Amino acid sequence: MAEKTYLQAISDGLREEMRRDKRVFVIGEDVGVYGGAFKVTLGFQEEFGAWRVIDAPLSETAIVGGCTGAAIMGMRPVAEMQFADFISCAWDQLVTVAAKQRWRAGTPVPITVRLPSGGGFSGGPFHSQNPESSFAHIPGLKVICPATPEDAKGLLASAIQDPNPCLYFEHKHLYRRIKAEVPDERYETPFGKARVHQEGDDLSVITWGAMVYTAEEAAQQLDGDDVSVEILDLRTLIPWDKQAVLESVRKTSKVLVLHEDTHTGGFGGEIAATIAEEAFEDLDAPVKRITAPDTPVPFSPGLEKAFIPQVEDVVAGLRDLAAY
Amino acid sequence: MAEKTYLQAISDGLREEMRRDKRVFVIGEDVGVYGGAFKVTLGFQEEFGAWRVIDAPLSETAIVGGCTGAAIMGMRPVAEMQFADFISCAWDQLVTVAAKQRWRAGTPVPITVRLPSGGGFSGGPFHSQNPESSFAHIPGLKVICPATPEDAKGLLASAIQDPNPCLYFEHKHLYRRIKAEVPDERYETPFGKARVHQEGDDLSVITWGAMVYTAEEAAQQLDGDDVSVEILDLRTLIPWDKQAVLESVRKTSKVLVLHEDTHTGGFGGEIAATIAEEAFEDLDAPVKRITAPDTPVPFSPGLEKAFIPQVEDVVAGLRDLAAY
Amino acid sequence: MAIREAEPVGSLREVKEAGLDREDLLGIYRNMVITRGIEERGHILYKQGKIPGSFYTGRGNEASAVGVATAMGANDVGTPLHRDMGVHVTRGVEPWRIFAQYMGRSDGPTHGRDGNVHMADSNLGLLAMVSHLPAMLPVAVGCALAFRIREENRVAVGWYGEGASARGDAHEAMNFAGVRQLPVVFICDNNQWAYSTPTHLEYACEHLADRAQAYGFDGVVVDGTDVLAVYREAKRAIEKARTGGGPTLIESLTLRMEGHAVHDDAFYVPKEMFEEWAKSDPIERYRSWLNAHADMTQDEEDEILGGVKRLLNEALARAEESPLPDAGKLTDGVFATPEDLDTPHHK
Amino acid sequence: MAIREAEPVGSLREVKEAGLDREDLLGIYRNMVITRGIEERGHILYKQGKIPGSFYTGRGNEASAVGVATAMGANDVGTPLHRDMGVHVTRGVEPWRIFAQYMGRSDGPTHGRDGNVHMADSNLGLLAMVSHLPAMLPVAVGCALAFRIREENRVAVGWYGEGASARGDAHEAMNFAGVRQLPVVFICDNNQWAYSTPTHLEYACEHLADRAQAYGFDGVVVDGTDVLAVYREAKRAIEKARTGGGPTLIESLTLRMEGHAVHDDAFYVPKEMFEEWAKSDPIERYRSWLNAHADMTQDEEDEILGGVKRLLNEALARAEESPLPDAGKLTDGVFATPEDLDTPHHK
Ligand SMILES: Cc1ncc(C[n+]2csc(CCOP(=O)(O)OP(=O)(O)O)c2C)c(N)n1
Ligand SMILES: Cc1ncc(C[n+]2csc(CCOP(=O)(O)OP(=O)(O)O)c2C)c(N)n1
Ligand SMILES: [Mg+2]
Ligand SMILES: [Mg+2]
Repeated sequence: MAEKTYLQAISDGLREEMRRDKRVFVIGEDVGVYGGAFKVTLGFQEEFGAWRVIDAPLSETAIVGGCTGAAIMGMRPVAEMQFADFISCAWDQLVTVAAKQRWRAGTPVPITVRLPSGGGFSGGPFHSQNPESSFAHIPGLKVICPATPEDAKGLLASAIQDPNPCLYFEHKHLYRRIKAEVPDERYETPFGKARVHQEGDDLSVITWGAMVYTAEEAAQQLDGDDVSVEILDLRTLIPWDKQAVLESVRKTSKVLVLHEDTHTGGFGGEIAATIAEEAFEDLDAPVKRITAPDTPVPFSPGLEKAFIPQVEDVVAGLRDLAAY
Repeated sequence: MAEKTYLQAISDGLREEMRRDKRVFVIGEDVGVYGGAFKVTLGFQEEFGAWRVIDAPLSETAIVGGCTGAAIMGMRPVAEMQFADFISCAWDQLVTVAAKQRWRAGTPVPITVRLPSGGGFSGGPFHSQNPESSFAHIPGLKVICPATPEDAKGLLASAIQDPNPCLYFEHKHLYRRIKAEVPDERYETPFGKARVHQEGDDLSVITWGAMVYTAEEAAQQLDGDDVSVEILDLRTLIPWDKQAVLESVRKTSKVLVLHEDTHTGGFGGEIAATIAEEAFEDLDAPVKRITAPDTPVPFSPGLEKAFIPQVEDVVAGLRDLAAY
Repeated sequence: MAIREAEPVGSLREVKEAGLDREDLLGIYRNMVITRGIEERGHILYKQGKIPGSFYTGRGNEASAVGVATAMGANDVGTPLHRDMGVHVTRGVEPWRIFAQYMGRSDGPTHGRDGNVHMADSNLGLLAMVSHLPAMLPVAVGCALAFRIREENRVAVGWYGEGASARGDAHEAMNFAGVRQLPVVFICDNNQWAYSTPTHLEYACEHLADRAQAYGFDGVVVDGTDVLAVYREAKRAIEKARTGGGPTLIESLTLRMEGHAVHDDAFYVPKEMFEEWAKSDPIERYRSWLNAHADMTQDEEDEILGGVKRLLNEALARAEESPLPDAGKLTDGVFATPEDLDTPHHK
Repeated sequence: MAIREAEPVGSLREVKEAGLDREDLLGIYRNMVITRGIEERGHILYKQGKIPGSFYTGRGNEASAVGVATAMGANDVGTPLHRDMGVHVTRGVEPWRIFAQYMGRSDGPTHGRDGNVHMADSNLGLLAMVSHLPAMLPVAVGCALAFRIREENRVAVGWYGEGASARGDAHEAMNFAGVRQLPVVFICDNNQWAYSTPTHLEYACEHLADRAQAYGFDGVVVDGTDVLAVYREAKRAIEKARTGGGPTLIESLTLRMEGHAVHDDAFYVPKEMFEEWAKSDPIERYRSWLNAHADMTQDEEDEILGGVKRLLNEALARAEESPLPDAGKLTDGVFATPEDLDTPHHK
């Protein structure tokens, strides 16, 4: 075990997959000599050559469509979007071709798309988005949102080996800020299994990605309140671990769904609706959602702070719930 | 007042807007000489000329992006997608440019995109989709889903005059099947006001588009059960009439959310979650959702029937609710 | 980087040079006849109400589709479209499965999940098209990328229509293929109409093959009603790609001889245009050529036509026996399992 | 439809023919100096920690941006990008508002909602860029479409980089513009790098201007460090478009003289390349020309430089006084109201 940043865990995990499986290749803008905008693939081209670490033209559709073709021919492509925001330029390839090909035509499309996502550094409306909810609505796509270095590595290995199109959202705000022990050996972290980030009895927070840490800080601030908060990190949205969520709700009877993406139509709605439908009788309070408001992501730091759910917002939400 | 099909109401409404407002023009594939795949613009090019009824190349991005530019220059473009499914090819223009331009840069983008959507005629995975939920999640876009000929005309007029990007989903299964009185004069049907399709006291169905009629038939089959069903037709998803929904729930205490789009991450989740959060104490039963399953839309009639919510599915759902 | 207008094929010798013996020539004829036969029968099925949804044919495009498919190697792959039934036929998809596909039965390649020519047998090296045009071009380029990475001598063939040439996917695919000189051949089926839209509203250069220059590879325009010329050009391009020569764009000129789909009477196509192109019906044209240059006898022809008739009769009967898909399995297979990877490509 | 490589501008006479008098010439110089000054000061602000997020400059592109903007008419519109600060300056955006934008203050054109050059003053005929490249090209074409429908004598100018040329949006925009011969001019700022990616990994034709042929209009390559040559070519193209002659694609060749953004030291750019291009620094080059051909005196030059210095000092001070945006208003204006349509265009 070694302590690694979230970023290093992704980078090491990817390198390991490339070493053990010749079918894996990386393609994206500036992933070669430059090592990618966030340096995840730094040194990869030297090790694996220019045909396994491919500098693509500025062509998200060609990148994702190209990965789809290569995957159908037996490769295990890993595409890097320079920022998750730019995946909008490959939306059609993902929802029309990759997502539906297995179901329609029996052809699996084992691709992984790495998506540096999330805000917190004044990236503005086009370098800060969390578009996971949009994809979670499309049958046939898997949606992965690791929060810890350990999961970042294990979920990436699973994504690459999974026979389906996997959207791997790596949160930029965690890249260098989050550091933790990561097993040295190779392992795969299974999809659809939530992680109990912190156990508790009185309130449940269901969340993923960077918000796991916001929830943790908020829970710490409630220490004096004599309420114990359970934090469930979903880890993957598709599939999502409904069982674990319902179990936590059954235990605490009060639940907060928290995400960094915008409110209306965000995946929090799906979770809250499912809880309301399937754990109705276990609830002692309305299912609360805390999310970003329905605006683009703002640039100016004060605005961005008002946009991204903050520790104090979560504290207030938890107190409301506790008092209900 | 004259009886018109849903299709005729759209066509007449559009022609009327073009007659009264020189800024309105139509652009799309085969909208000119051919009059559009569904003949909505039949005869328009003769009346308005080739520069107000523009046959576009097979270029959804150029169509939507072009409309955005023209709108910023003061026009009121109405784009036709040949099928709603193909809007995936203009996703980026809508979510990146049109949706965010007003908030970011103060520039309104008054465009209307007409989207023949929905299944029921073996159109298969690419000619039957209901992609409204995907857009409802993007701040800055309005989402319109008329169910009646009267609303089809009035909501189209509102969309064209609205200073925002409006996605106007016209359900193909209603085109010629639904006929009703439509006022002769021009009128605008406001956004964000649900329509009580049928009043009732015991159960609420919240729905839109073609499912309004499925709900109606289901309610009729419950006549012998001595339960009265209220059917709320949302008419627009963004903005959606939360007030009307909460009022109906307050009255009936039992609610079914019904849509033709797929389940996970569908807009029904947003509605159900909101009800669960804001009308928690008024509920006597879990908020039930009936939707398509999480698959692409199948081609073969028997499969399609299993995919699109049927009257008997809704009947069963309502009976479950009533019995809760 | 020259745009070439390909000569018609004149002689048997020329064809032999391009690698076809007499048996191949008769096989091509048979495949063209089967192709048209499937679509004609499909049309009847449609009128009988046995085909749900809409119905498309590729009448006029038989030479183009069969010609290209004949030039492909066994391990090459392709992404044919809605006018390219001849590709499926030539690669060996059994006609009864196509009828089953048309009728939404469980023995169609998509098992009733998709309709029309939205299908492919991946074991025969074909990838099922999506409606969104030309979204399969980047995918074809991706296949070529895999071949290039693995240094295999295989080629990918990607089809698109002249209408679909306007979309960004065509550009991104060709640009990337050109930059990396990938083993891919682009076939533009230019049938002069995109639904009701004529070419001058779709593009403003003379030939779409001209665009190859913009991407750094060769372009060629070929008469798409001349199956042997199509074959020859496709063969050249495919072998060039196979030997590291990079992509080629082949523009195959035809006329769509029917409406866009069965509901469309093509009123917008000038009558004279149909009359003119009817004179070079691909099957008739090739039949004459076979008579003149390959001494195809009446007996041989009868045998082919009779054989095709029997084949299609049997195919229809067998397809009608194919069960409707089980609605209980609707939600199966949205996601692939590791076992699904048990295909020739994923070994 | 010829691709032309534009000659450099030699003489004052030539420039007069292109419509510039001596005052204009000095104004161009001033605008170029302001442009660079804004970005240099921005860089300092960034190092001081006063600019959140990232920071981009267009060093090396001042001639290209100012040259094109100078050729535009008052009623023309444009969609400049992240290397085109000179366009904003030339169209008259006050520098203090740009500094306010950089610092996320409420007096920036986007009021702190967006950063960097993601801004525009629509009253000056500019449309705010989005990051997604080159998504503003179809929008520029749409502006031209509006002008064509209303039969106005206005022209739209759309910018993109040579890297962004690979994306489908560029293709769809140009194809549509060519088919309809719309009054739009495409400016390709070819600065030879897309972030770290060199041109041969972005496209495989010789000049991107060659692609104009594929779309049925003219292309021209111009030395983007020669402000007068850029001006002359832009003027020709804009007036051609204005008079119904259709689009032109101008490829303006420069070198991006700094990293992609402030965090990037451009280690991947060969040193010699920087050295070579430093010799034709657009501002230096133009200053020499003004000295040689327009007899710019030292006094005149000092006045310009001094004036710019004062302007920017004041601008900085004023920008720093601009308040931070009110977080309470974050959710305002996601949707436009009818009052928002009270703009010159929506009358
Ligand atoms: C992206 C997209 N937009 C619209 C359509 C609807 N559509 C189906 S075929 C067609 C015309 C295609 O023309 P072309 O590419 O020339 O092919 P052809 O049908 O003539 O063979 C259109 C517009 C589509 N399939 N895909
Ligand atoms: C669609 C899209 N993908 C990726 C990016 C990230 N990105 C920002 S600038 C850039 C390079 C652009 O190169 P070029 O078009 O040559 O413009 P330059 O920056 O050199 O002026 C990239 C890849 C983007 N802005 N848009
Ligand atoms: Mg065609
Ligand atoms: Mg560049």
